[in-house]
Amino acid sequence: MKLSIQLGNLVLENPIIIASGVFSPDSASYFPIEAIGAIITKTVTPRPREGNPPPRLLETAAGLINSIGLQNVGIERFIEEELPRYMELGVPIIVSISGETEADFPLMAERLRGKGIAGIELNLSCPNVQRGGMHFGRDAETVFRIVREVKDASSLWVMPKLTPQARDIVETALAGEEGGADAISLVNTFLAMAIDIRARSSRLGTLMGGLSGPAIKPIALRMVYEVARAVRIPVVGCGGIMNAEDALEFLIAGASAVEIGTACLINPSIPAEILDGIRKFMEEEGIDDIRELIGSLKIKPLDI
Amino acid sequence: MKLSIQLGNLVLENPIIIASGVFSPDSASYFPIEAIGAIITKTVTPRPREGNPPPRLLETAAGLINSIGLQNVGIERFIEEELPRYMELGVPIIVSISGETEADFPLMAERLRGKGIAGIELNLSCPNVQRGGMHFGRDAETVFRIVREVKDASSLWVMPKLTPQARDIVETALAGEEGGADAISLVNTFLAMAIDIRARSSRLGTLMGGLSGPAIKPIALRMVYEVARAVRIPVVGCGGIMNAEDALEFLIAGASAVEIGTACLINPSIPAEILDGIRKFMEEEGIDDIRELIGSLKIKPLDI
Amino acid sequence: MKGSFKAKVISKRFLSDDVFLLKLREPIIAEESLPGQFVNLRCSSIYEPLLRRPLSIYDVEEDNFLLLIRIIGKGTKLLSLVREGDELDVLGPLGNPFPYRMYKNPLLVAGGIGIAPLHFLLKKLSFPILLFGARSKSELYGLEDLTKIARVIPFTEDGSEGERGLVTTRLKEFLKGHDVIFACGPMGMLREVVTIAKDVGVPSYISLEERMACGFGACLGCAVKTKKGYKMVCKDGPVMPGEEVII
Amino acid sequence: MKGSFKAKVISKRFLSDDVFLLKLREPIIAEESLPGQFVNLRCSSIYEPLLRRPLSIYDVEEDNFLLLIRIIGKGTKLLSLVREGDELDVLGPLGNPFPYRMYKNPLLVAGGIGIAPLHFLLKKLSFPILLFGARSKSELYGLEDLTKIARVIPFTEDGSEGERGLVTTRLKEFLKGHDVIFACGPMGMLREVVTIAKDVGVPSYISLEERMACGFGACLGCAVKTKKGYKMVCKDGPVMPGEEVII
Ligand SMILES: Cc1cc2nc3c(=O)[nH]c(=O)nc-3n(C[C@H](O)[C@H](O)[C@H](O)COP(=O)(O)OP(=O)(O)OC[C@H]3O[C@@H](n4cnc5c(N)ncnc54)[C@H](O)[C@@H]3O)c2cc1C
Ligand SMILES: Cc1cc2nc3c(=O)[nH]c(=O)nc-3n(C[C@H](O)[C@H](O)[C@H](O)COP(=O)(O)OP(=O)(O)OC[C@H]3O[C@@H](n4cnc5c(N)ncnc54)[C@H](O)[C@@H]3O)c2cc1C
Ligand SMILES: Cc1cc2nc3c(=O)[nH]c(=O)nc-3n(C[C@H](O)[C@H](O)[C@H](O)COP(=O)(O)O)c2cc1C
Ligand SMILES: Cc1cc2nc3c(=O)[nH]c(=O)nc-3n(C[C@H](O)[C@H](O)[C@H](O)COP(=O)(O)O)c2cc1C
Ligand code: FES
Ligand code: FES
Repeated sequence: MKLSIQLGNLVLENPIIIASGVFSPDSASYFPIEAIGAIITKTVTPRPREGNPPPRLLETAAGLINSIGLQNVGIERFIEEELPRYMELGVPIIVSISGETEADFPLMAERLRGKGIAGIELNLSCPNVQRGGMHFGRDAETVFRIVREVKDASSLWVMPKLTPQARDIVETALAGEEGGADAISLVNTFLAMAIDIRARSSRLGTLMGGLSGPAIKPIALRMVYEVARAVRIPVVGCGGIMNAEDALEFLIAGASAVEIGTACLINPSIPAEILDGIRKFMEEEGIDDIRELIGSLKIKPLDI
Repeated sequence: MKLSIQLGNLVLENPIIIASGVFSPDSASYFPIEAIGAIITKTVTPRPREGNPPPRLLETAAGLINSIGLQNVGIERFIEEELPRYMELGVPIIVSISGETEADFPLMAERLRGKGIAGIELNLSCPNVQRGGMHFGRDAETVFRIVREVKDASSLWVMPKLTPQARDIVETALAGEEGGADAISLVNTFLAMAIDIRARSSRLGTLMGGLSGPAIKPIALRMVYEVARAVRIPVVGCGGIMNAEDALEFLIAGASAVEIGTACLINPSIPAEILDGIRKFMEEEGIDDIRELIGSLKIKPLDI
Repeated sequence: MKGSFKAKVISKRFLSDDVFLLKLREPIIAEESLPGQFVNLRCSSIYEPLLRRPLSIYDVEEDNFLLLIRIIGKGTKLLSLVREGDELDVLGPLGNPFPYRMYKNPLLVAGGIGIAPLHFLLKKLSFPILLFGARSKSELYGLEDLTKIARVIPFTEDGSEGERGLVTTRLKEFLKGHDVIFACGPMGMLREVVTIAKDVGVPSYISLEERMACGFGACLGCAVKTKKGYKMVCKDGPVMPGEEVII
Repeated sequence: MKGSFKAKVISKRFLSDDVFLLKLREPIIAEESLPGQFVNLRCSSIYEPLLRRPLSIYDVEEDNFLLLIRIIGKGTKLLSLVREGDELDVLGPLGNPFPYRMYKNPLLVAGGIGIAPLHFLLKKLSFPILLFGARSKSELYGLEDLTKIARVIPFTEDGSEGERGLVTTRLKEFLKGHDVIFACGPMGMLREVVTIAKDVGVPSYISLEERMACGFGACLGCAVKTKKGYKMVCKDGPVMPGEEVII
């Protein structure tokens, strides 16, 4: 049975990728490393960030709002202290990066050259300090520019991660492709709120946070379908994937691989369970190569 | 205790509005009519529509995807047969309308003049036949034009209902305000998908449907907050409101009233339960006028 | 206002691994229900599952009504875990009953769990005859009790009880002398029933299933195609004339 | 790989209307747990509640471990409904224990349900002394059993048992001769404990709570402010030096 997939020139043993923000080298012992196709690091920024004030988490109906605030040690310490520990795991490591300005992205990409990483994911769901805090991923043009500059600055494999707050998710994906992206991943969390009605204030330490988990799956799946249909580069689907069936839906919708976020927090052995489930499904359906599944959705005439 | 609220020159006895698509005069006996501030009709279109092929419903994690396809008898039969039955209920009736082209909207508004209705809600989450099926509500300019033409065509109270698929929900709301809207309502359902992994086809009769219910609440609440902060006209919040606490969150975020959709399907007596819950909360908090709650969210300095 | 009821669980009895009878106390539902109608039940107080679940009324006993439930997903699984004394939130009775008063000599046809509404119907008829089919004996739910109140002709696909074969194989024969068919069961069976009824020129009424949200005609979600356009299973059905439905 | 365990429910016993003791069988957790550590438990197999719930280890008995749980929301409510023989998905033991081996003469201070980790700690100490406060007698969970294994000085706000007043009112007095405080309870109490400990110049270790997702340091969600920046309650705590935490 062939589970290996290709994302441009990045070949993964299987399509299960750990999404950014739910894994750390310290917690590696909780994860079934051998069942993981690739790991995306927690997003790294140019300078260290202490993160947002608590509470940083809030459970909602079938969802989780987080407001971690990109807490991280900054790219320099990351490269020195954390990256080597990621690299020891023996799994392709994709480093998630984010900047405060557009110029930060290529600079960071340069710093990551020659480190043996599998590639870079661009986290575009963060505020652009130069543009009044608007998220980089809102505008297709900005995404185009960032991707192109990153590709120019390094020969690394690059995958922009789209935000569902994009003005137009398909346009944004196309812009990424045009900028030279090797693959596109989506979605990041949905901007969300929850209010303490007695205190009349946010139930998080910040006003807003990002919604993830099963609640968003049907929307994420639709966006992945739309983007996969529009671009020619591979798409990595993400958003609310909790089990093998969810993962298969994303593959059938057109994703070449999937990222698992929230589900890893609830059950870190889920990557192995999902992979097993996919194997079992392929067996039952007589499918030998997982690539047969990718984009296999049948469209009824009425839908076009 | 004052529960009455104002949406421009439309005064409602209380802020609980039945959202479009979850009520019919035939089913009125299931609803606590006396506890309802206003009822929005199922969306009416210029011509009759038979609706989408089944299955039209799919349950997701804390959500419901529907693909009803605007089944309705068309504006003429609506005015003759259905509207009188709505009017008998003794509750302000807001007629939801939608067209296939921009020009349909003012024409329909004209037909609704002098019928004693409280106003019109513009359902902009439907495909614009002239623009390749793109939803009217995607673009701020289109919304501006439709609202203005409707206002020009009739003196009726008009409230555009924003779609979360808008390129920019705040811009779109501002365009509606500029166009002369008396209030803004949001959100309609989120475009969503679900796939039958064995059949490799949509689990609905159509490719996509609209996601509603508790799953979307945190996103809807954020959008309502953003819009309420930006416009000066009243905002009506909608999306996943299941109980009094949810409704209060929307009011505190800045909504002057709330629309209840999915919750009515699960429990048609919910409008009364929500109203009771709001009353109890106000009592406990020593709030005499519900308007004190509207937009009472406290923002921490860090959030601005 | 027709609100929902809090019905108390009186008893729960398993008829097989995955099918059980639930007896609920609610005098008004017991009083008003007619054969073919259903209730719409919340399976939990949280949002998963979000929607109610439609279930046919299997029987009525004084102030109680009974449901025959097959566990197929998380909602019915949760229902299978209720305990005596628990309260369930029930909306109903909903939908239209079998028009049994309009006919003299109906033939009833049930497939598997489709026996639920027909069981209740049987009890209202004088000399009922029921063709009851299933994959095997264990899926002829409540067969023994049924034979006490009706003439039952069982069919099983594996031959473990009654005749081997589908319930529709000898339907034409059995139809002789009957002026209507009332049927409930899987789609394939219903299709066959309707075709045969049409052939013979006897009216048929079939009880349909479709995913539901409200159950009372508000959401237009439970559409089924008919010769007169889409109809709602919850309000125009679940019992519909076989000739009208396009299935 | 440190996967999660399926722990079998051995017994459930209510100590009050809303507090119960749950005994679960899982030899590895029972073997490895130290006082102050916690487990992260799934309350249902569906997505509501979505996240696990962190609960301190109250005790260990052979292959079993015990949790003292107060029902405050839907997760703990679901846990209160488990039955003997059910299996629960448990991740643990997690977090850092009280550094009780480093000190000779600790004073333990518990508030209400905060007794949970301290109960386990008591059993590891030779001559333990516990100040145990609550609103009233009924919230001094397991008081009787505690007196068998420790010198317990109870405090209640309403005077229904022991001294009337907060557990911290006479803390300074009681501190004499002790070289450390180990405390768990509501935030207000912990703040007071830390202040007094600083005044007297005795180190304190407090067990903190924060909303958690993973419980094993991956999500950076359970941050608490300390003099060294944000620390994670699940990984750097839940037991932390009182002097470091900014609360
Ligand atoms: C009018 C009416 C009367 C009914 N009477 C009975 C009855 O008396 N006894 C009984 O056991 N069942 C009856 N059903 C079917 C019952 O409603 C479903 O089995 C139940 O809703 C399944 O819920 P679940 O949460 O267990 O399964 P889910 O987790 O919702 O679904 C499990 C699988 O079954 C499919 N499914 C769910 N609901 C239906 C449905 N209504 N039709 C077809 N497929 C479905 C889903 O797509 C999914 O694949 C009736 C249905 C209707 C519409
Ligand atoms: C390390 C650690 C150890 C714990 N040990 C125990 C223990 O031994 N026994 C015990 O009964 N409880 C303990 N708790 C608290 C317990 O985790 C919560 O009570 C539980 O998660 C509540 O879940 P719920 O679904 O019942 O409530 P929810 O429905 O999630 O919440 C109900 C209300 O309580 C608030 N809340 C939820 N979780 C917390 C929390 N962790 N801190 C503060 N407020 C919260 C919510 O915001 C909400 O207002 C511990 C917590 C931590 C972090
Ligand atoms: C606690 C938490 C932290 C996250 N941190 C990051 C991050 O640092 N960078 C990023 O690109 N995405 C981050 N995400 C988003 C996830 O990678 C993922 O895109 C999102 O959660 C949707 O997928 P899911 O529903 O499977 O979680 C985070 C998500 C969670 C829940
Ligand atoms: C079954 C169903 C039918 C709907 N039909 C309409 C409609 O005709 N017109 C419209 O504007 N919105 C329609 N909606 C959207 C609701 O009015 C509401 O905006 C949306 O469901 C979000 O709110 P909720 O989460 O409270 O349901 C429909 C929703 C549902 C669930
Ligand atoms: S289920 Fe809503 S109309 Fe039938
Ligand atoms: S709960 Fe995830 S880091 Fe503590």
